[in-house]
Amino acid sequence: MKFAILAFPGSNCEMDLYYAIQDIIKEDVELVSYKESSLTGFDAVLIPGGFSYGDYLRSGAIARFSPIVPALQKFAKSGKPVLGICNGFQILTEAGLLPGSLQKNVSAKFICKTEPLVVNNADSVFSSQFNAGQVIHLPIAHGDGNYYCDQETLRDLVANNQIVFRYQNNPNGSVANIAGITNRAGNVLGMMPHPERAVETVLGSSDGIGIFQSIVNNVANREVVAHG
Amino acid sequence: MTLVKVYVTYKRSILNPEAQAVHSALTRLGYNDINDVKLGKYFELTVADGKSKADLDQEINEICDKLLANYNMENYHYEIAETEAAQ
Amino acid sequence: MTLVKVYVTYKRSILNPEAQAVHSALTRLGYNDINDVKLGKYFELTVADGKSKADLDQEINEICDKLLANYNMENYHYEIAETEAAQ
Amino acid sequence: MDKVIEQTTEATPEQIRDQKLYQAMGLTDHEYRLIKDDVLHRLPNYTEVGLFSGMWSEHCSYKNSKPVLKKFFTKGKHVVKGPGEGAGIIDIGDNQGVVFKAESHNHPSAVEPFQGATTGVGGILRDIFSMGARPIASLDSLRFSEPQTDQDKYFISQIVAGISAYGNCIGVPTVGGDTAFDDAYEHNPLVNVMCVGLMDLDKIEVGAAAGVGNSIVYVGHKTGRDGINGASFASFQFDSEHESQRSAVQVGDPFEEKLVMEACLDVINNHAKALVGIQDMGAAGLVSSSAEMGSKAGGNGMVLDLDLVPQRETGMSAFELMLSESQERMLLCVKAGHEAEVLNVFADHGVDAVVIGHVTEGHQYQLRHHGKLVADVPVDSLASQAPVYHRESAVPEHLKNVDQRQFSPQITNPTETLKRLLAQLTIASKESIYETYDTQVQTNTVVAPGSDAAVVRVRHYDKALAITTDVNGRYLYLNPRIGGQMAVAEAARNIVASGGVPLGITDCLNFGNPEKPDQFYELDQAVIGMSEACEKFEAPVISGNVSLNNEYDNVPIYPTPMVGMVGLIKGLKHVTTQDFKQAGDLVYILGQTHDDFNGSQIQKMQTGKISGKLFDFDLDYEVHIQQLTTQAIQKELLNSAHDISEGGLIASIAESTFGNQLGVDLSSDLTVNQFFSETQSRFVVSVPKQKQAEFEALVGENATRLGKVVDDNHLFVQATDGYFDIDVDAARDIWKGALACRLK
Ligand SMILES: Nc1ncnc2c1ncn2[C@@H]1O[C@H](COP(=O)(O)OP(=O)(O)O)[C@@H](O)[C@H]1O
Ligand SMILES: [Mg+2]
Repeated sequence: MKFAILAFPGSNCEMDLYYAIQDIIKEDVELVSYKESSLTGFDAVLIPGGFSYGDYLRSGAIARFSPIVPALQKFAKSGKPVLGICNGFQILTEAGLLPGSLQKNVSAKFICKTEPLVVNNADSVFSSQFNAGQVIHLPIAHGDGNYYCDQETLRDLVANNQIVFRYQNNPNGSVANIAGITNRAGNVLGMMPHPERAVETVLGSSDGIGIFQSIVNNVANREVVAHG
Repeated sequence: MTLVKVYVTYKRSILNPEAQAVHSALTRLGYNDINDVKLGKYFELTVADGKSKADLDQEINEICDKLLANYNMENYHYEIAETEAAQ
Repeated sequence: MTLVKVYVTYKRSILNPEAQAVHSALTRLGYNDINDVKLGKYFELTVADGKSKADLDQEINEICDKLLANYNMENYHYEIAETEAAQ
Repeated sequence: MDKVIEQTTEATPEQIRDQKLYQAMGLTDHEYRLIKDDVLHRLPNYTEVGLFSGMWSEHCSYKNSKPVLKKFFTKGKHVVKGPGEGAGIIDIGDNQGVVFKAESHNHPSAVEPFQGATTGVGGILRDIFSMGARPIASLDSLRFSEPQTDQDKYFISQIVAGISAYGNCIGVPTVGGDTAFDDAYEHNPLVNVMCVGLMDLDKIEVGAAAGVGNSIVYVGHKTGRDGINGASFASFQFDSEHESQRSAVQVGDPFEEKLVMEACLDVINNHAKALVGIQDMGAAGLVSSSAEMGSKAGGNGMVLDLDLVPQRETGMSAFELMLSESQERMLLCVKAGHEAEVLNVFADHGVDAVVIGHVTEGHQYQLRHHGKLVADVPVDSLASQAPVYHRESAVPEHLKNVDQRQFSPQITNPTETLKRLLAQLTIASKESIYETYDTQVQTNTVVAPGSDAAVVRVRHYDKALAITTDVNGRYLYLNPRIGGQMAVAEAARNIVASGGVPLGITDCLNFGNPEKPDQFYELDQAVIGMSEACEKFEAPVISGNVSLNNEYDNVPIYPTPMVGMVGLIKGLKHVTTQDFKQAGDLVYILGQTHDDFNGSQIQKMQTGKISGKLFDFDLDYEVHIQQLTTQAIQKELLNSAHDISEGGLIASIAESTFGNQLGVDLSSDLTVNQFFSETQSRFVVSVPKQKQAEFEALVGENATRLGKVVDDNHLFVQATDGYFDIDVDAARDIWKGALACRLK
């Protein structure tokens, strides 16, 4: 299968993702510039962390007007997996592909450390490698990771099992300890923690592999279904 | 030139950590009569002349909806000053 | 309660990357008639009643000088609304 | 010679001479006379005086420190580029070079902490990528007074926030640093930043502008009136009367820097044939970068048309354009005919780039503005021919008639004293600072802050870099030469404890006023001491930075030459951390312990100051102990290693228990007091039981077994005249909470 990694001006985790997919997951992967307008030929799209457009105004607010975004919206609509990590999550909410928004951490400071997460939904395209209730460890590194949505939206998220990861010790003030959510269809995931930073034990954790591997397995299954 | 002043503020239900930080700093500094602090953004847009009022209103609303404010969390309002105001 | 609206803006010679980013985003979006964007902070302070106008002025100026505005880089001005204004 | 036409709005050359206006720009009478009589043989105009004031400032010319810097040990078989370029380079094999340099931003940060810190980080990053290297790690070395007031706390939090904002945004991990608190830094905090880059050795770039007809290209942010003449400002001292000496604040824009960095690396890597030279615009902005590039090339001149310089503000004068320190700008020399190729690369990255001049025949540095020639000076007179001063040196009063005896701590309850020690801000965990830094972006950070040196692996190779910053100003205050040796030794000890072998150092020489003989003495002696140590460790100085005039109301800071050291770890399996790893491991102290208390944390804690003659230090013994440690690590005999520095043996033992919730049960023939001694040349190590014989055979008499690691989460240490007895959790809470609590 083939992953696309979108790169916006100011993205800074695109190469980390690239190496994670190429060296550890060992699948095809290509960087796709924000200037492009097509995502044909890709099976999954990853939106990396960083500070697109400096995160000026609001995180992700400016990036979502990039030429690639209409193609991303089309890709998401087609049901193929889209994973936005950190700034990628922020871009997805600003682009309206995920509900809610991410505001400043309650501490009003940037936080970088490894956090325990509970896998709340182990049936998603992104988490099928895990068991429900399993605790995994992933690094966070963000200033605006405090997930907010109104009560109604939260009820929907719960009812549709859209909350994939929750923090065990909420580090940033997110409602309902949310660390990662999908859209209603389940094929778009936004998460603040960085799985690509946790794919080698030498760097502290390899729990992130499960997320990428889940995508790979689900894409493979889809193909079997499609061709079978 | 027309000067448009846009105010973007958080919705009432949103706890804004930065405003809270300012509020508690003020309290620590001894300003105990400050009961509440809200913090928002203040834009001054200088717009070329030549648009009707209705067109300008439409443009500003569009700009706010699309970019300047996030409708999940923020409200906005604006004022149009006839001439370019001095700073 | 008295509502005080404080506007903090960058001094003329100070670079404001955030305002620049907003300006170029607007241009990219096709709003070519926006000639300039300034971006500052907008505070609403709710102050307990009971101070004279002069005392209130002094307090607000103090707060701005100490905390809300950075006198190396920013200017501020404020308005005092008599009653608590609705948002 | 072309006629030099004066600017009407500015002071005339005669006014400058008669009213000595050059003094306000930082030039002395002597320097003005040099310019007038020896260099130009006429009166310099306003713009020209400005050029000289910027270029002849200490910051750009090193006029006071050059003779001292000559004393540094700079050679080594792996040195590819030593001091002189943007940054130095060391060969680490596989056609790879490690590039590093440090920079001080003390004065800008004192005026405007957040922006002072951001622009410090931005500046050092440009030094690294202008060499053709990709920045892979940053470190920050901070010195503050003990925070008392809200103002102090705000100041510290703003510095940290500035470093965090810039580094996190641009995507370079801040992997380490050091932070110490002492009232010696009350009016003069130190903000030093170091950056490390990695490059292919066949892609080295130099900051030279050669070849008549080649173009000078301006890249990055537009020029505004920010930090006009900041270089000479940085070289001024502060005092209470001149506190308002403030030029327009420079604002850092990490987003722009990220674009500029990616674009420059693209040009360097993919358009090498088009590029002649590249340099960042740092102190003294456009004049410094262009004149240095011109002078370095040798044999040519340069003409710049200032009307072509991108400008953020209107009506800027030539003086302002040349001396502005607007950030995120670079200067390139591009081969004639290749301009479009290079400009296209920048356009593609969304970065402004324009041709503003070219290399000329002859040796003149000429500026045109509004169609007129506004400056015309020999290019070398600005750069390589700046004056050099050999300052007078005299032993400071405080080093005369010092008490020769060592301080003796008064300890009745060792555990209580340990608790107090762990809460001293200089000893306490710096987690509340470094958890606001992205320490992991680029996914190479093997050891993040919290151990000794940081460790960053070299992707796709079985090797890593160990990186640290260190210096204890207290030791230098008591003895600048020995203290200078110790600063380098401590840095090396951190590298070695992490599994590395020192490659080289960079430095920031933070000192007082060089025109005062007693303060110059400290600078001179410190450099001699550092150099002696560098030679012993075979760790040459490859780059550095000087920050003088760190004094307030005539009181200087402690002499504080920050040492930034990089070491090589050959094989990731040798990466070692300070945390004890498993119960049953044997705990040893490597190196001898003496009654060494003058200048120590315990002396400061118990008496409120430091005093007396600094204790002795033997560099050869230090090297010996470090080599033994390296051998033990390379033979895979150690499960942990932690150097002993501030706070002494007991602090190191306690810190080693914190990471993995393990305790220790130890006893020793040292006194309780000696557990707080700061004798150099020591490590706390833990050795798996089955390696005991091999380890003891290797180290012999040099190590003493203290006991073992236990899993009951309790620290117990028996000394000859008392014992330490505390729950590891309780000790760790004190140590972890102290700084966050004091900054609240
Ligand atoms: N300002 C800082 N920024 C980043 N890391 C820091 C800072 N200050 C201290 N640290 C980290 O905290 C740990 C302990 O620092 P320090 O006490 O200086 O160690 P040592 O005494 O062994 O040199 C190190 O990992 C160091 O990198
Ligand atoms: Mg150490």
